[in-house]
Amino acid sequence: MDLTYTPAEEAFRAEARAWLEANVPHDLASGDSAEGFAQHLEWERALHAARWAVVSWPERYGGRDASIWEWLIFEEEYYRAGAPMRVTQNGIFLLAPTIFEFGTQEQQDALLPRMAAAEDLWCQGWSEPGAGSDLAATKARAVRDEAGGGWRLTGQKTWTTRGAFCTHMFGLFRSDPGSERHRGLTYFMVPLDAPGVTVRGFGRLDGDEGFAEVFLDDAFVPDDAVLGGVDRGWSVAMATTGSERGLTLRSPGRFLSAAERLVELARDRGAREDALARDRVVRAWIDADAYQQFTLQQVTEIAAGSATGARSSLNKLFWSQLDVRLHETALDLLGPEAELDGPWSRGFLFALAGPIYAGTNEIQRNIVAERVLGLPRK
Amino acid sequence: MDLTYTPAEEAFRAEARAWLEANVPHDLASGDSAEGFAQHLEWERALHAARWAVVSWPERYGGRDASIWEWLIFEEEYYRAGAPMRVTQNGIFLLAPTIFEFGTQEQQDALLPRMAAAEDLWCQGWSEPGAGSDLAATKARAVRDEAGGGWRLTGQKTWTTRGAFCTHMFGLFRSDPGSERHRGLTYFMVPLDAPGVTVRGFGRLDGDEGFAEVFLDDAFVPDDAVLGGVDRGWSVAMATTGSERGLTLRSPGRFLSAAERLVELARDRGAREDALARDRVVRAWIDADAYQQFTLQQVTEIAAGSATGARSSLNKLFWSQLDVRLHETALDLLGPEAELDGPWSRGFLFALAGPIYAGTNEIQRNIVAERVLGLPRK
Amino acid sequence: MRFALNSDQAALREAVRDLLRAECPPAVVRAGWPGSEESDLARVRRVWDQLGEMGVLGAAVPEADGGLGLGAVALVGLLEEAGRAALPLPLMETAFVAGPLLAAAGEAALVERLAAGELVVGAALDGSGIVPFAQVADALIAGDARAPGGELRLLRPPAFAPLESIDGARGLGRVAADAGLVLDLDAAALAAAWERGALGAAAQLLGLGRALLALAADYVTERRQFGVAIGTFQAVKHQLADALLALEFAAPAVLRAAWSLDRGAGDAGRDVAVAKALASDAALQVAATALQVHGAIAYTVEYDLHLHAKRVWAGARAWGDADWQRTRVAAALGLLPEEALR
Amino acid sequence: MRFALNSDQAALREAVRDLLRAECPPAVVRAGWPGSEESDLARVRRVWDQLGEMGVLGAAVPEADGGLGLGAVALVGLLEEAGRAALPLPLMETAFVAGPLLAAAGEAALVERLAAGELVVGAALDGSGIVPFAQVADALIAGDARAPGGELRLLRPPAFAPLESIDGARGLGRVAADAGLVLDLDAAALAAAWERGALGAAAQLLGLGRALLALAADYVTERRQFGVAIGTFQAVKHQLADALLALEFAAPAVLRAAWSLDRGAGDAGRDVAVAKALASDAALQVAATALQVHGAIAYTVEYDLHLHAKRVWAGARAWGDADWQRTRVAAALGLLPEEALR
Repeated sequence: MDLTYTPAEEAFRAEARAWLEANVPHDLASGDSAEGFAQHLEWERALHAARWAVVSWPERYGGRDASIWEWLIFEEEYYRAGAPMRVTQNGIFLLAPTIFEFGTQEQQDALLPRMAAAEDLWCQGWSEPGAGSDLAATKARAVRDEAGGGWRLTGQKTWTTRGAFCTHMFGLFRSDPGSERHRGLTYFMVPLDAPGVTVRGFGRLDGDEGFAEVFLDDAFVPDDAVLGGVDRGWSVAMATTGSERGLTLRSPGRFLSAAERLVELARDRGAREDALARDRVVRAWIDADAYQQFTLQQVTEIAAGSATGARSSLNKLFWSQLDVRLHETALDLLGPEAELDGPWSRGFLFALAGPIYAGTNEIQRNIVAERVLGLPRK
Repeated sequence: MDLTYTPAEEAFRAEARAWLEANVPHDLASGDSAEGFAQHLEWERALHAARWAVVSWPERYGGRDASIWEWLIFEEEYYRAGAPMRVTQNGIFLLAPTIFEFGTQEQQDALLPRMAAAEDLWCQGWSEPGAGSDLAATKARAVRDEAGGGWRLTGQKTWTTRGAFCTHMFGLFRSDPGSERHRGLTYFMVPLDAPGVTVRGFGRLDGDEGFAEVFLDDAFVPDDAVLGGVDRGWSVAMATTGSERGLTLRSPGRFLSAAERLVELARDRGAREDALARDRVVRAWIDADAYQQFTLQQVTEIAAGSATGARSSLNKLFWSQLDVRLHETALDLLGPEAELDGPWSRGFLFALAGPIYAGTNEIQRNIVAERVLGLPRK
Repeated sequence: MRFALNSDQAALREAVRDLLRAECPPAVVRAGWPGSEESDLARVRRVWDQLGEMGVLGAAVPEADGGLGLGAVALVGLLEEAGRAALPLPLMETAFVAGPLLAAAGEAALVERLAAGELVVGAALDGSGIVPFAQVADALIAGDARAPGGELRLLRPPAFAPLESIDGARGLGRVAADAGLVLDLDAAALAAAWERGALGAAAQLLGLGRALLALAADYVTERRQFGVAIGTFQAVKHQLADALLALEFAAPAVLRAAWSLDRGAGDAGRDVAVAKALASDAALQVAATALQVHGAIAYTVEYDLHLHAKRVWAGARAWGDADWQRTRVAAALGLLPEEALR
Repeated sequence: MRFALNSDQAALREAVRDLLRAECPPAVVRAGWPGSEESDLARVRRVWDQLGEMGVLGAAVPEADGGLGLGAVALVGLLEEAGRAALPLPLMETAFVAGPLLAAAGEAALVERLAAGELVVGAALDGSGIVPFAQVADALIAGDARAPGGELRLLRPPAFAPLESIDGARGLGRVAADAGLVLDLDAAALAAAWERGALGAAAQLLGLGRALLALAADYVTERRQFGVAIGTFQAVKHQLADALLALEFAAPAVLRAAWSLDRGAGDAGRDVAVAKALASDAALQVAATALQVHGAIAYTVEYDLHLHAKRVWAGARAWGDADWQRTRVAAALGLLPEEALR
């Protein structure tokens, strides 16, 4: 047990903190609106230029070869500095780990540097109108185009966050027409400007055009758009969703900084005199702290070579519920001002999506019960 | 909308209150222990002698022909006076309404006066080792004895509250050997001193011998032990469980008086200075009050001829959860004294059974979802 | 003892329900968002006119002042219906708070116009100066009805700074503390106005909750995943059963509080507090559940759920949130010195 | 950064776990209820002797005073195992509180006997005078470690009035405020003893919770209703998943608090409060869930579940309940004046 960082890690923290303090932009428009997305892209490119965009990646792809501990430190500092959400997150935190695990050397060399530089902007293409929680019900299909040396994609994807602003999408397609459920699916990476692809943005609860539907009509992609092998998409996709549920998308830094802001709000709003509100503030702070400790333990296991597996569902349940409670508490403190458009009310609306995306919390509880506790499936 | 009682009802209340104040015994041992049961029987006989045992029954059976409103008033006064739990409750509140609905005139005349007088003491025989929540899995069987003019009962019943102290049991037996699930069951009323019947008491969480297993080995009962018709036991049983879940077993008076005692405890224990404990006390009091209002509305509907039906599951969910929270809050107030054997710790243990018996709360939620909200079963 | 509306009250409620079902579908709720693409305030105002023709707007005004003189018991049913429809106008504030208040203040001309449907009144009596529906109202009442020696002011024409809300239909405006003219009201009238607002808010929350629960129950019956309707999953069933439980036990408390108010019972304030606390918690729970069982579709503005959910998030915190109301109950139970309240 | 026990610590914990699994099955827990039919205190004491032989009893005593000088990080794992086994003796109070306390008070002879397994010590430092395990202990420490200027007293032989508890194994006794001899301790030693007790209680609650969850998971896998194992029902699955979630997020907080205590970190008190608050809530939740998914069988004394559940209900409220601990955290976050605490 040693909960201290090494001098080298502390130096890394100091460097990150100094750079962030000097460079973090404030008051950007929402990254899920057209105007804000452009502002966020500028920030992403500034991060990349200073090699802070993908710290844990190899240097040749734009990273710093940072250890997983350094990555955690960077995330802490990033949110502590009040830096903007990462509009590149679905690429760098979800697709990239999957490319590192399943991609060919050529795919890695071609895709990762452009992703790091925010030249290619990736969105997810998991859900379909009839396949939300039930990802294995995927109907969008891929038909082999021998002559063209690739595949023809047809179908509809939906709930694609920032799809209207991105350049590429990754997702599952049914490549074996006779297959059912988890079998016969292939994981494709699709340029959204390919002929036959149409993107329609639509509005989220917070008013931003943050969602998109993506229609594919016989859209051609070459063979190297396949990640991890034809008809083997399910296990590749599971690696991506594991990242989404687990650590990489939701490091503790984000919740620690939100909890600190909540404590500040409580001090400002006289919660010293309101024991009920104060108790909820403390609960939220404790939960953010507990998420940090859980993560440090988990990263110790990962660093020792253990796979997180189904336990990433515990992360997802915990952070999604924590995020909702934390923002609800802020709204309670704000009283009649709670309904004003502002960072806390927007944060609340954003948090509400947490128990739904990346596999609903109902699905996560099934996974925990069956695969961690070993309860019978049928 | 008129939430006042008539002068006649108020007079009834005054009479009940006066009698109870003069006669309620205190400091009885637990009614679920052998010693306490005898003390409680004395009380039941005193109630009967003064015609307070079964106020809503016809006078010829020992009651007062009281209206449902007067019954509610009596219950309020009963608990307000701190009177003992009713060891006769499974007879007078569960079996009796079923006898009134399904029994023959002969059965009513024979059984009800003895029940009212606490001469016959009834326990339930629903659960079996393999049939708890799943009552339709009943295996205990009834075989026709043509020669004897009755039936031979064989099987095992369990979780029979106060079974070791009672004289009679009611429950379901499979009378059609080829039947499955809800069909082919018959509702029998069984004297526990019949040859072939063995009763074994065993201990509950609170240390009392409050449970019993009842073993039946070819025990003979005559034809008039059948309530509501051969092979028609399921619908008869549903009437009894409706009473168990709904109003008759748990009138608001019990929770109102417990909530008032909780408020007193909170005042004594300085909850004025502890906003968190105070808030939980207030929540419990509010819930008891809400249960009272819900009941008044429900009784208005019943008085107007509406059947409560599946909505009795709402009662059961609400009072069982309220009872647990109310007692938990009392233990919080008691601090280090919470674990001492006393009325609050015993009440807590008793309350814990609420979400389990009379159909687990999981079953009740299924019923509410399917039969009140109309969600699909499959 | 009879815990139910009488037949006149039930018939009036039914009529309002029918009117709103026909005239205030989700498209009209969307039309009530000032400044949105779908905004059509004239269309919304036609619903108001019809409510005026039914006599609903002056319903709580005493007969001597030209109203119907109906009590809170009759009104809460109507307000629940307004909540169910997510009516994007301040029916509660106008009919249940402003009507009796202006009558008490001797503003006979205004009362007449209000009852005729010519005066949409926004009101915020919590001292925040943030008034819902300011952007669509013809007059505003603002001030602090809870503060000792508090006063209320009438702004006409309303002067306010518009505020962006997460719920566009709330049309918020901020008013200055010294704007408008002080209404001539005694402390009892102020207190009564606050109780009516809190109770009316509770009634609206019930209606909002019932609409959300009905939407959710329909959706999970239709939506299929894993080869079955998702309403067959126990996790979905139990969440919706718990949501119904919360609503069904809040509803009688609202009706009882209305009866207490009408009787001028000593416990009326406590009963209103119980009602608002239960209704706030129930509506928040139903909104969270409805959103969760819908999944992603509920998270879009194209789907109707948010029209009600956003109203719940605002309404649960308005007119005293559940914490505040429970503190009032604590005071009534002798668990708090009265002075500790404001 | 390394958030894990080292191999020595892990091995010691494993050894204690193996010992208790073999020597402290439910029958031995029942044997620890003084005065019950199954009571056999000599049998329980043999487990204590074996813990003494392993060096566990003097583990937290400084090496200079004849102990192993192990820190809290090593100890909390052992105490979690004692909780898992529901060991019906005050291992936490003796090894983690009394050992270091008596050493600090200069009671060398007692420390030696404690480490050798000859001195079972019950302790209650909350000022209530209600001491668990008084009925089986050889010495008691009682007093108020939280009050400013508080003091602790040693009772030997213990003098107490026995009290009936809902959990017979707790063997409660009430001691008089002026009984025994005052221990020679400074304020820092008192405070440290309280922190160790709170942390030790948290660790035991984790172990109790893990045992209850394991029992529940096994039961629902075996028990069949409606033709299937009840563990296939989503309502059962989700309750157990939530119970695990609570435990899994409390456990790292306990280990971190131990590390903070060992380092003498300024935040140690806050970290202990976080740990005890989370562990108390988690254990209560798991106990309620385990009872519920079992149904009626859990409600009998013949089944083993209550042996752990009753310990949880007592332990969650001992050494500062979750409310009290969160108030300490509030103070540390500047949300409360320090003076408001006791």
